[in-house]
Formats: sequence, C-alpha cells, structure tokens
Amino acid sequence: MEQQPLLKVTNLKTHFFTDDGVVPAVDGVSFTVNVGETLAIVGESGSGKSVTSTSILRLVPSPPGRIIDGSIIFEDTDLLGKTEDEMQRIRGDRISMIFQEPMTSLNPVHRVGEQIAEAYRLHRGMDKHEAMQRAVRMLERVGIPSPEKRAGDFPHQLSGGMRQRVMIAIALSCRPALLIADEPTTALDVTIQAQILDLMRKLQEESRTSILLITHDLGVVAEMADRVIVMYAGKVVEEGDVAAIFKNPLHPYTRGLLGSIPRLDWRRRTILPSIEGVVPNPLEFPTGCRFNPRCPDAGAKCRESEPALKEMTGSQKVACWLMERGC
Amino acid sequence: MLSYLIKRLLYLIPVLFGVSVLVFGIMHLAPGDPAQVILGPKATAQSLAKLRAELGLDQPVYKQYLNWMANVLQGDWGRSIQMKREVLPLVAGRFLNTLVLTLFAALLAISVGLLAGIVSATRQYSVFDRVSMVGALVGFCLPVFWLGIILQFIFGLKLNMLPVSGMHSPGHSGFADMLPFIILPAIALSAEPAAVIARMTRSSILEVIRQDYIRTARAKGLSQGGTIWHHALKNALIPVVTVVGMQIGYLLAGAVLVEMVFSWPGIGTLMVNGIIARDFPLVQGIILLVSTSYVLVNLLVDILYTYLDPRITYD
Amino acid sequence: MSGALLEVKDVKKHFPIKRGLMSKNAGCIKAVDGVSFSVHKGETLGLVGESGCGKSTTGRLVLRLLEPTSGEVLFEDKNIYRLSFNQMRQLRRDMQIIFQDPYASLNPRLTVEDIIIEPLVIHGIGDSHSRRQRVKEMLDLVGLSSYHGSRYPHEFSGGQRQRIGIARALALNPKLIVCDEPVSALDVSIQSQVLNLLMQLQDMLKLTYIFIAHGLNVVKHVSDRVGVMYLGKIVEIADSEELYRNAMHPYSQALLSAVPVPDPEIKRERIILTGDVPSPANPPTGCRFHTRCPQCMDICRLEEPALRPVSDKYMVACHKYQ
Amino acid sequence: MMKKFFLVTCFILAAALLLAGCGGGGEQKSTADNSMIVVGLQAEPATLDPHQMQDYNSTRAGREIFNTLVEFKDESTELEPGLATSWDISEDGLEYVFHLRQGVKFHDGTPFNADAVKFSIDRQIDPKHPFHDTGTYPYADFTFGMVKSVDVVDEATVKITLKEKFAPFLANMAMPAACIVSPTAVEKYGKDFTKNPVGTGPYKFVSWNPGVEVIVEANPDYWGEKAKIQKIVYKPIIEDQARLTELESGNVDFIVNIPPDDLARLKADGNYAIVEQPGMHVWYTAMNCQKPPFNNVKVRQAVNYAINKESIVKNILKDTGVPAVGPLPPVIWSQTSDVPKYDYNPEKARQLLAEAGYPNGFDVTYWVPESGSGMQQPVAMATAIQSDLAKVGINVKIQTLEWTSYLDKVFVPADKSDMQMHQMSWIGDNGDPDNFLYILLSGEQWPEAGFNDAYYKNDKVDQLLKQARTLSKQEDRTPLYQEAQKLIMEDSPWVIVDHETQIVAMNKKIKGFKLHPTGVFRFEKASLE
Amino acid sequence: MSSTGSEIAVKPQGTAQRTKTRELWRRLKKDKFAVAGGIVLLTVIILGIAAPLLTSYNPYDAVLDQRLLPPGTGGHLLGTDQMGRDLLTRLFYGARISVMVGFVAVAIALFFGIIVGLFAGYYGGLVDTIFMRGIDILMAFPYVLLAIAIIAALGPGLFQAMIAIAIVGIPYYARIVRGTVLSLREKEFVEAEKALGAGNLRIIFKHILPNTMAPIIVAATLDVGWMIIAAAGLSFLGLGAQPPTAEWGVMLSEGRNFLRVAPWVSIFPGLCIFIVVLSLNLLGDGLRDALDPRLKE
Repeated sequence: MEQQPLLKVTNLKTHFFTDDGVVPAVDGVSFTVNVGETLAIVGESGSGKSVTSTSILRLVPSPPGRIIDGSIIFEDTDLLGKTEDEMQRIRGDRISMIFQEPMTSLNPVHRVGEQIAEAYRLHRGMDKHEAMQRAVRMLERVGIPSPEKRAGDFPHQLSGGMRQRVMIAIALSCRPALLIADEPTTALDVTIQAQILDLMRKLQEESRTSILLITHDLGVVAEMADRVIVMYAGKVVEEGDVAAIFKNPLHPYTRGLLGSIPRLDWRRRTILPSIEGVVPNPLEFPTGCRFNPRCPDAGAKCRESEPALKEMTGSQKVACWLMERGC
Repeated sequence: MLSYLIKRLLYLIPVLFGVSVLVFGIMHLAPGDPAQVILGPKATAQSLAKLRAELGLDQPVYKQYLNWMANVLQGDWGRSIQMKREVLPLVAGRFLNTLVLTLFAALLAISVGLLAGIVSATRQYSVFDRVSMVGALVGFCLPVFWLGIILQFIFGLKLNMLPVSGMHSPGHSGFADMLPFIILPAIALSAEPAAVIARMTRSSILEVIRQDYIRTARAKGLSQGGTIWHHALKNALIPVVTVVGMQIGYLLAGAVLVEMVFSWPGIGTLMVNGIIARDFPLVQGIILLVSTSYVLVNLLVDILYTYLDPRITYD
Repeated sequence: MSGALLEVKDVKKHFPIKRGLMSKNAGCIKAVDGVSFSVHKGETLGLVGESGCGKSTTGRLVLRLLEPTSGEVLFEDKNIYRLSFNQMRQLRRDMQIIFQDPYASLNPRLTVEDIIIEPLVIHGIGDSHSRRQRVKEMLDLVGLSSYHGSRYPHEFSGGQRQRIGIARALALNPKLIVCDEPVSALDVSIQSQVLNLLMQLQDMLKLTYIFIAHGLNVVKHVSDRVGVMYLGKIVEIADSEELYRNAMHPYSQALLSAVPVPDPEIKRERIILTGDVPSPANPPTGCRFHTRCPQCMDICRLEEPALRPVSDKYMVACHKYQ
Repeated sequence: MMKKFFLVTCFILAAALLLAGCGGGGEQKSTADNSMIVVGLQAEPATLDPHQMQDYNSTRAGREIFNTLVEFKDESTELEPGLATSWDISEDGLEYVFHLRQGVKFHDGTPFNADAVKFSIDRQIDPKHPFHDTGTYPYADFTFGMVKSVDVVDEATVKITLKEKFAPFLANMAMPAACIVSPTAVEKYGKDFTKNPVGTGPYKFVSWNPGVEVIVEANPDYWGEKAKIQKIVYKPIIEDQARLTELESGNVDFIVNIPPDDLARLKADGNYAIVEQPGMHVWYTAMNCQKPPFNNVKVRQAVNYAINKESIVKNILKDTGVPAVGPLPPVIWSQTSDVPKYDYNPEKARQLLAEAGYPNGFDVTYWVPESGSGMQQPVAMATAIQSDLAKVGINVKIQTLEWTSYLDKVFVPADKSDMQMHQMSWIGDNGDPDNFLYILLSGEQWPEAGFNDAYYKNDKVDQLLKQARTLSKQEDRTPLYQEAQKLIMEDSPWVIVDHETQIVAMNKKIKGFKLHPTGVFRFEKASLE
Repeated sequence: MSSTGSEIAVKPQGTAQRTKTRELWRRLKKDKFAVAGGIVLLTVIILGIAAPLLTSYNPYDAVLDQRLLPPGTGGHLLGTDQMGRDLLTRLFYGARISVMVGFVAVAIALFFGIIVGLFAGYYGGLVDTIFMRGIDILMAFPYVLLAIAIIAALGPGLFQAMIAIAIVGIPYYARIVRGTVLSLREKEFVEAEKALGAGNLRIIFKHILPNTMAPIIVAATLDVGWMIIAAAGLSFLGLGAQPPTAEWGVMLSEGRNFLRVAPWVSIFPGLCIFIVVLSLNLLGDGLRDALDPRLKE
C-alpha cells in the first residue's frame, strides 16, 4: 500500500479562552492521514480528540476557541492559511464530517432529502430537482429502504440507525477525500453499530476515501482502523499501526485503557486492571507528563518535564519517559 | 389536523364558560349599583328600585347569570346600560378597531423585533448589537402610557407631524385616512413587545447556533450567514412564536392604556368606563369577546408550531 | 425454586399512549410484556438488551417504582405489589437501586453528606451523630474521603458521583440492588473502577444484584446468569459463561457477534442484523424477532415461542429448540 | 422558508387592511370644508336621545338636534319661547297650556304637533306607554314627577296638568328631558333611537361613528335663525393634554376642560379665544350635622374659618371657579352676598373650637371621590383642606373612593350613615333656586328621599323653602330664598368653596360663540370667519 | 459545537471548593451591568427606607403658594409638584411604596404560582387537569382587563392593585414551575428518593422545590420591574394607588397634566420607574446568564 499523505497535521494547538482561564484542549498534536487509510484517534472525554477533528475543518467555536499554532496541510495546502470562503468550498466537498449524535446532528425542521441535496446544490451547483434526485440515490447507497419516500421524512421520523445513515449520505455525497467520523456509533445499539461500521467499510472500499475515526471504543478501533493515535489531556501519547499497538501497547495509559475493558473471552468476575484517579482538570494540568498522577510507574522525571513523542519500534511512537529509559 | 382543530375549538367551551362565570361573579360581587349609575346622583330611592327591577338586578345572582348566558347563546348579548346600545354590535365594532391597532402594533413589533434580534445575533457584540439591546431594555422599561404621552408631545405638539387622538380625520374613513392616526399609538404599543421579541430572537438564535445540526450545516460547507438563514432561523423561531403569542395577549391588554392616551376608539375606554359605571352586560361582553379572541390567537400560535416544527403533530 | 430472594412472575407493564385532550387510550406501549425470572441470594443476574427492550422498566418494576399492569414480584416470598405504602416503605430498606446517569441521580442542591443521610432520615434510623458516623463509613466503603461529605455533587467527576450513588444505596444495608446501567455513562478507564467496586462490595456485603446493561461484555463479566431481552420479553436466560460459549437464540448470537473485540487479530464471522427494532407499541406477531431473524421459519411468524428450559440452567424462547 | 415567512407577514398585513376597511364603513369626504368645526369633547356621548341624557358629552353633542317648548335665553336661565310661542298658567298653578309653533317639521319630514309633545313626555313617565321601553330616563322623575297628565287640546295646543303646585315647572320644560322627539322616528328605531336622533333643532344628525365622532349639520329648514356653521364634528379626546395638543396643532377647533395651569398659558398665548361663563354649580364639603363633632354649629363655623378657600380657588383651580359666598351660584336669580361670611381666619377657628370644647382639635375621616361629575379636582382640594385643618388641630384622614361606590356610601339614611365629612358638588338643572336650596338643604330631603347629604335641618329654613315652591312669581319667591341663604350660612352645614366656571378654548376663526350656564353649546348663533 | 463544549466545560473536579451559590455570585460579580443594577436597586431601597432622615419636608404637606417650582428653586432640589410638595421628598417616599408593590406582588404571585405548579406538575392526572384548567381560564383574560375586573370587585387602591397584578402573575409562575417539575419529576434523583421510601411531600418540598428555584428567581427578578410598570398603568387608569399617596405611578400619571407647564413633575417619577425597572432587568439578565453560562460566552 503506497503511503501517500493526504492530511498532515503538525504541532496543532487549539486553546479555549474561557472566563476561568485558558484550556489547552489540543496542545501540540501532529499526525498524518494517508490516502485510503483509516486513522483512529482514541481517547477519553477531555482528551482533545473531538477538538482536533473540528480544528481540521476550522469549525472550532470562536470565541472562546482559537487555533493558536501549527499547520494543517491538506492536499498540499495549509488549511489554516485559507480564507473562510475557501474553507467553505472544502467543507462538505473535499473533507466532510459525521458526528456522534445522529439525533441532534440533523436539522429537525428540514426533510432529510433536502439536507442531503443541500450539499449538491452548494458544491455541484445543481438545481433543486436534480439535487433531490441525487439525494435519493445517495440514500439508496447508504442502505435506506424505499429512499424516495424516506427523502420526504423529517429526522424525527427515522430511527437512530437510519439517521446516522443519512448523516453518512450527507458526508459522502460529494465523494470527499477525507471523512472525519467523530464517534459515529457511540449513540447506537450494538447491532446497529455493526450495521453502520459495516456500511462505512463498504463505502470506503468503493471510494478509497480516507477516514479519520474519532472514538473512545478500542473495539471499534480494532475493527476499523489501520493506524491509531492515542490522546490524553490534549496530547498524543502513542501512535502506531493498530496491530502493533494492540499487541504491544507501550504507554501506560494505552495499556491501562486496553486492560480496563472487560472482554467476552475473559474469565468472569475477575478484578479488572484499571487506571486509578480521574482525568485531570484542563485548567490545571499537572506539570511533567500529564498522565503522571495516574501512572502506576511514574518517577521523578515524569513529574518534572514533559516527554516528547519519540519513534520506537517500527511505526510505533510513544511519549513516555519510562520507554526512553528502556531504550 | 382537522380533528385537532375541532377538539381545540370544543375546548374553548369550558374555558369560556369559566371566564364567563368568573367575570360575572366579579362584576356582581363588586360594590356599586348600575341603577345608581344610570339614574345618577339625583335619583330617588323609588326610581332606583324600579329600575333595578326592570334590569333584573333584584333577582338572585345565579338566575341573572343563567338568564344572561341563555341570551348570549341566542346571540342577544344585552344592551349596554350606559351606552344604551346593543352590546354585541357595539363591542364588535370597537373591538375591530382594537384589533386593527393590535395587529399594526404586532406587525411593527414582530418585524422590528425579529430584524433587530437576527442582526444582533449574527453580529454579536457589534455596535448594532449593543445599541439595539440597550434599546430593547429601554423599550421594556418604559410604561406604555408614559411613552404614549411623550410621543404625543414630540410628534404632535413640537413637530406637529401627526395627529394624537382618534382614528380618522373628521368625517373620513378608510385605510389611507387612518394611517397617520395609527402610527403613534402603534409605536407606543409595540415598544415593549418589540423589545421582548428582539431579545428573545437574539438569545434563541444564539442558542440554536450552538446546536449540533448547525455544525453539520457548517461542515457541509454553508457560510455563517447561510447557516443562520437556512438552518438556524426556523428553529430559533419556535420559541419566539410562543413569545409572540404571549405578546399578542399583552398587546390586547396594553391597548387599553394606549387607547386611553390616544383616544383610540377601541374597547379600552369602553371597558374602563363600563367598569366604573357597573355596566354589567357591556363588561361581560367585552371580556367574553376578548378572551375568545385571545384563546383563538393561542390556537393560531399552536397551529403555527406545526408549520415551524414538524416534530409536533396534533393527530 | 424456593429459596430465591426474588421471584418475578409474568410481570407486564403497558404504558398507555395518550392522545388529544380527552386522554383516550389509543393503544399502549408494551414496554414489558410478560417477564419471569428469579434471583438467588448472593448472585448477580444480568439483564441485557438494546434500547427499548424493557430492561430498565423491568428493574423499576422489581422495586415497585412503577406499578405493573399485571404479574407479581415475590421478595422473600412476599408479593410486593400487595403491600401498603408503609409496608412497602419498610421493604425499601432491603432493595435499592443504582442509576445510569451520575448527573441526574444526585440532587444538585444537597451536599454529599445530606444525600447519603437522606435514607437514614427517611427511615428514622439513628441520631444525628450516628448518622454522621454512617456517612463516613459509607464514603470510606466506596473509596471516597470523609471530607468529600461537605461538597456538592457538581464538584465530582462522573465516576465519583457513581460512588456517591452507591454509598446512598448501601446506607440502609439492602439485600438486593438493581444496578441500572451503572457504568454506561462513564469513561472507559473509570468504568473498570466502578465495576471492580461493585464486585468487591458484593463479596464483602453478600449483596444480590440485578445488573442491567446494554454492553454484553460488561454484563457477562459481572453476572452469574444473564437474561437477554428483546421487545419486552426475555428470549434467553442462562449461565453467563454458557451463554457466551454457546448462545442458542439467534438474537443472542447476533448480539454477541456484534460486540467489537479490541483485538485486531481476532477475525470473526459477523452476523449483521438487518433493519431496526420494531416499535413496542406494535410488536410483530409470532416471534417478536422474526422480522430481523436470519433463521426465520414459517412458524415464527405465526406463533410466539415460550421461554422453555432446554437444559438444567438454560432457557430459551425460540421455535428452533422446541 | 423565508419566503413563507414573508407570505405570512403579507397575510397579516392584508388582514389588517381588511379590518381597517371594515372598521371605517362610510364614504370618503373632502377635508377642505371651511364651514366645518371640530369640537374636542372629554368622552364619547353616551346617547343622543335627549330623554336619556345625563352627561355633558351627550347634551353638548346632541342637545342642538332638538328644541324644547321653552328655551333659556342666551347666557342666562331666564326663559323665552321655543317650540311653544306662548303659554298660559292657570291661577292655581296646576294647569299649563302651551300654544305650539306652526309649520315646524322634524328632520325626518314629519310635522311637529301636540301629539309629538304628548308622546315625548308620556314616553318617559307612563310605564304603559308603548314606547316606554325604548330607553331608561334618568331625569323623568325629576322633570315630570309632578305631572299628572298631558293632554292634546288640538293640533297646536297642549295642556299639562300638575299634581301639585310647583313653581319651577316651567324651567323644567327647558331641560333636555323636555326635548320634543319625532314619534315616527322613535317608532321606527325603537331602542336604537339613541343613535338615530330626530328632532326639530338647528342641527340635524348626520352620523355617529362610535368612539370616533358624532357629526351634525345645519338644518336648512330650521324654523328659527338658521345656523351659519354648516357642519360640526364632536370628537372624544380623553386625555386633557391630548386635547390641548390637538387644539394647538390645529386638528381641533374647540375644546373643553382645559387644565387650569394650561389655561393661563393659553390666555397668555393670545392665539386662542377663551370663553368663560360662571356655571350653575357649587362645590362643597358637607359635614354631618347630626353627629359629633359637627352637630355643634361652632365646630362647623370653625372649619369654615380654618380653610383658605381663596387659596384653593386661586392655586388649585387657577381661578377656573369663582369663590362662593353661599350655596347659590351668581347666575341663579335670588342669589345674594348679604350673608354671614367666613374669611380665612385660623385664629378665630381655634377660638371657636375651644369654645365648642375641642381646644386640641379632633380626628376626622374625610370621604373623597377620586373623580366625578362636577367634582373639579377632588383629591387636590381635599389635600389642601386636610393641610389647612391640620393647622387648627383637626387631624383629617382622607379616604378616597371610586365615584359609583362613593355615591352608594354617601346617600344613605342618616341613622345608617357613619359619614363625618365628605365632598359633593351640584350642577343645576333648570336654573331655579329651588333646584339648589330645597333639594340640597331642606330637612325633608335627607337621603334616601333627597340629596341633603349633610343631614342639615333647620325648621325655619324648611318652612321658607317649602313656601317658595308654591309661589309662581319670581319677585315673591326671591326674598324667601334670600332669607334662607342667610340662615343656612349662619348654620354653615357646608364648607362652600366655589362655583365652577365653564371654560372653553377655541380657534379664533369661531366668532360670536356664547356659553350657556347649562353647559350646552349653542353653535347655531356662532359663525366662522 | 456542543460536543466540543462538553469537553472544555469539564468542571473543576474534586479540587474545587466553591459551592454553587458562591460560584453563582462569582459569575454575577463579573457582569458589570448586573452589579450596577444591583447597586442602583439597593441604593433606591436604602433611600426609600431612610427617606425621613434624608429630607426635612413632609411628602404630604401641600403648600399651595409654592406650586410647580422648577428644580433648584426655593430650596427644592427637584422642584415642587402641583400641590407645592417637595418632589424629591415624594420620590424618596415613593421608592418605598413602588418598589414594595413590585416585590410584594411578585411574592404573592410566586407563592400561589409555586403551590399550583408544584402540585399540578408532580401529581399530574386529575390534579393537574383541575389546576391547569383554572390557570387557562385566568390566562384567557388579557392582564389589564383581569386586573381591572379584580379592582372593580375590590375597589381601587394600592393594596387592591397589588392583589390584582399578583393574581395576573400567578398563571405565569404556575406554568414555569409546572414545566420545571415535569422535567424534574423524571429525574433519577427523584426516583432514588422513591426507592428510599420517601413520601410525596418530602420529595416535593425537599427535593423538587429547591431545584425549581433557579429559573423562578430569574423570572421573578425580571418580573418585579414588570409589576411596577403594571401598577403604574393601573394608577394611570385611576385604579391603583390613590392620591395623595406618594407612589411613582400616581405621581407620573398626575404629573402628565403638567407636562407643558412643569415637565419635571412627571419626568422625575418616570425616570425613577425607568431606572428601577432597568436595574432589575440588568440584575435579572445577569442572574440568568450566571445560572446558565452557556448562553453567555
């Protein structure tokens, strides 16, 4: 598989300037998404994974949020240097996005067909009629039965799974180069989740779209992604191929995360390995490694200075003093 | 939808029944004797007693109520004690004038309020936003009758631009002739609702543009303005409609004060005088009519919801 | 099955659909439509199913937080639906609940201490000193410090709030606790902390759990037995290891295969169900699962299968096995 | 969606236009009418049926549509022929024969005759009259209470027989209730005659747009001198300030009820004609003569001395009234200034109070209406009185009441009354002294029978007033009334403050307008420049 | 945006020492307008209470030869009114009455509104139907008409006006409370109380009522101003406080007849009403923003 970079994010910093202080939600994040691959960003709430994704589309609410540093090179140009008009042409066309809550992500007062057609009208300049026909075809592609009838429905008339299919239809309508999927299945039941993941895989195969998958569910990562980056408290702590990371997690946080999910093939009622403590308050991140208060092996150095992301074996990178010592 | 409409209209019956009982009770429990009012301070005790009997006021209250109700249901709303005329045509004619004023004021309030609210929301913290929100606060804080008097003073006396009383120039009628007359009262009346609507629209839009589907629209490639226009506004209007509906009620009420100030020939003066004169049939008629229309306005608002918000169905 | 702490017999809960002004019943939602099971002292019964299957309603019916449409629930051989308000109040000491949403389940206006004291006050247990003592014990038990007592819920993280909720439930020394999705709203790393706590407490205090969740992996991990629910019915109920190894009902099979496994090297044959869960207001005739069942037979459309034992500890409601 | 929003807006606008169209109802007329004036009234007339009128707004807008058999002379309460050219009164004073003017027609073309006179009176006083139920008649008792029968002698002669001798009766025949209405019109309109008045007067009714205006126009076939102002529009303008603004901006030509402070300004301005005329009015505060402390004449006199009436008239009323010396206004014949006077003298008041046994004053409740016909500025005047009485040690608590409830509370029999002092005013009806003195101060007229609201009783006064009622000649009655006035002022049951002056302000183009003491506007004698 | 919002809105967890009230106060303090509103309101109340200490005039002392003196003349800072009374003095005393009218009327409306709303919302069913139908009937009256009708029965006066506008306010609060209760009733902490065996009254008053207070306090603050204006409107119609009461609405409405010759007589009371209502609004807006910081930003 050729490794042709589509999106290259370098040292991205998105901070929120609130009444209570500055929240460094994304604090120097770098990664690359290659053409045709699926990169997963995994992390818990407050890790900055969603802000990373909205930063790419420059949709961080401002105020209070602001991208203060970094570059986002997409198809060889820096998105941060583009005007708002240029961004609008890219959004929904070259890069599109689906969101966690299919319930609230669709406009409740417009018919779903119109909401899909809108993308065609914006980016393909189609008239109302043509756009609607394309929208119906798109609905069919995402597996919605009797799409003509459904196009006239309002979102509340659809089930959660159907709504997420509509969201996917909107996102893929203009055949984007990059699809950002922010927790696309979190709100869905497992059997529906399986349907949606299956659909996404199928569509990706058809169109060679790159996917940036944001999730907290390592199971979804294992099933969907080629590579994964693990975020904690606004920073990337580990990056690598899915197979490698699941087999050999290097960062204590990644290890803890993998260990704390009960697995069907585990023995029942064993005490789960877990990460003690809570996610730190973003206003008062600890000095040194941000994971140090919860890290079972943290040493003095971990409390003093921040580790950088360093390449380890093969494609795997990790930001941990413990690993450096190990090398 | 039709069955819902019918149900809602049927629902009017108990509400209006309650209203009628309440107003009848209040009026008849109130001290003061309509016979005394008719005959004036120079009336003698015998003539008072005679008139009370003629008006049926010597009967027990519940009987009076039943009589009145029976007649009202047959379209006979009685005759005003003070104005000597039949209540229904009298009140209907005056109420029409009140409605004209209210509608004008509503139109003014809605257009000014919506516009100011929308522009303020899209340009949050701009000069326009700040000026119009301060203006809205001022509009909210001015007593309507006081604003009316000030308007009269400025536009009527100092600038001599507009008439300050009545509805038509002498001997005239029709819409064109009414226009200069309605401007000042409509402005006075619309100040408060316009302020409320502007503030509501602004905060509603600001609330809506935080919603997920607005982010979806932006991610689709819509501009900020396009998003507000195509996606935020209709959603934002849903709570605004409730407020508009309530404001129309307040307008009907505020009209009483404005009508006094501008001598607008609506139900306001009729009502206040009617109460002072213990003109039972008149006051009862007015309240029944106004309440009916008020409830109908609310029904209209509910129907407007279905248009704005497809999630609401009344079937 | 005597000796069971709790026995649920054919409990139904139908919520009327209100329409219009006249509140005429225009049908009803059959949230729970004939559920039977029993729970033994000290065991954990898991209830699993997708949203809308009636598992949470079942939990509330067991505690009589909802009045049932029909059926009975025997707690220590007493039918709790026959108890008066005061008798029920007494009984509530023995049965408690832990909720899903750690934000909505604690009164934001009360301090943590007040929240945990609340059950003691309601039942008039102890004086203010002993109550305070009890709060300290409880906080200690769930891994919080006593200085947390003077704070308000919003000052805590989701996991900590869940611990407070557990402390409140334990304050009266209950025998049975219904855990209604206790970890679904928590971050992964916190989930395991709470699950560990629940398991430790069970061992320590000899508690009996009904553990309700939609995550099959979580349910399986903590439960002795698991009941799988679909559209207001239990379709399969079995020992949890057994169920995982050898699920019989096609729905259970699909559910199991749908759970993503965090191991890229395991490649499984997935069963992907088509369509959505039908509306509980208008469930399909025959077997309720037949509309989505990959192994549907003719009889499934016509006749509803009963929940029948296929082996010693295994019951399933499917025509394939009857 | 915005398109639809605008559609909705347009719909509302259209609805408004439609309503506005309906609201008017009537054809367009030209504004540039030089022979028209607009009169700003305080409120809308309640009725244009003269038999039902009881407020100024009604009489002002409607009185000129009608005539009475006898009419008041200009600016006086003396009588002159109206629809009756002459009349004879029988020796015993019980029979009045009126000889009617010939060839007069109602505005609807039907002839004026004796039947119309009988109809107009019987309609009000005979409960069995077929058209009795076409209205309620507040003044019927007062005006015709003493009438035994009305008889048509012939087409041009009517005889009215009284039950007992009643000297002021002839003056009653000039009151609005004595207006002659067209029987045909009453038959035609029934109860709605109130908004379709037909009479014989100098102006005839054109239209009444409720709440907006009443329009009358000159009657071209009038039997007397024809009106020069062709059309008059009576328009209710409720707010005093708005009425002023309309006058000053030229939208209205003639206004009533000018606030005293603004009157001074208008006078200084010089651009407006101001016409004043002392009215048939008296403003007083009655004291309960039957109960302590006011059953002591010294207390009543003390109160009279303690109150600075001049200051009230000057400062609060801004001279819109004339200070009163007695109960009768100067426009009423037999009024005299030769009575005991109570100039402002707090010293004397204190002395009288001490003599009466109240050296330290006392507490008293003072009932005050918030408004009311003829009450001028009740609250302000009460406040001033309260302030004055405080200076002599009388501690006044003001209790304000709404007018209707107020009347209910005031006019109760003496034994049921807990009244101490209260305000009242009286507006004369027929210009006869009896209409003031007998009704308000005779011992026979205690509520509820009459209006002696001070429960004043002096046998000598009663005897004088009763006797004066039965004499026909003015010169015989005058000395009796003058004697009574002296006695009353000696007893001082009231604190009499002023007689209100009627004041109107008008555009200077209106010439020759004179106010009448009855408050009716006589535009038929005025002209436009 | 909301998902990013939830990420950044992670509350200071565990480490925070602030109580909710204190946090509210802290946020409120940051709102300059709200603070200004609060200070003005407090000042007005203090001026009203301390009126006898601040002025040597009697607010009811008519001095007829000192009528309508312009501001600054004859020792009257704001001039005199149509009865020669010191305007400033009357404004001071008026502050007591006008502000009191607003607060008392709101308090009465709140009391009944809360009771009706709590029970209707909590019990639902028949209780709800009966209560809310009554509320519907009250709501079918436009408020001025309802107030006028009530005053017709009670007679005009300050107290009656207060009652009338309070009754007018009841449906409003009943609806807010009912709406809040309906959503609170479904909250799990209420269910937890039931599971613990708590009785209905305990749940209503200890657990639901305190949680309805936030929206109500905001509404009530904004409403005090509205009630003051409504009371002034009734005074204008001659149905509210009666002269010579030093109430701003009465002063304003009496003063309107001297608008040309002595504008200060009505302008100053008008200004006072305006300032008080404005400061109440600023305070109410600030409170709302502080309670719901999401709307601000």
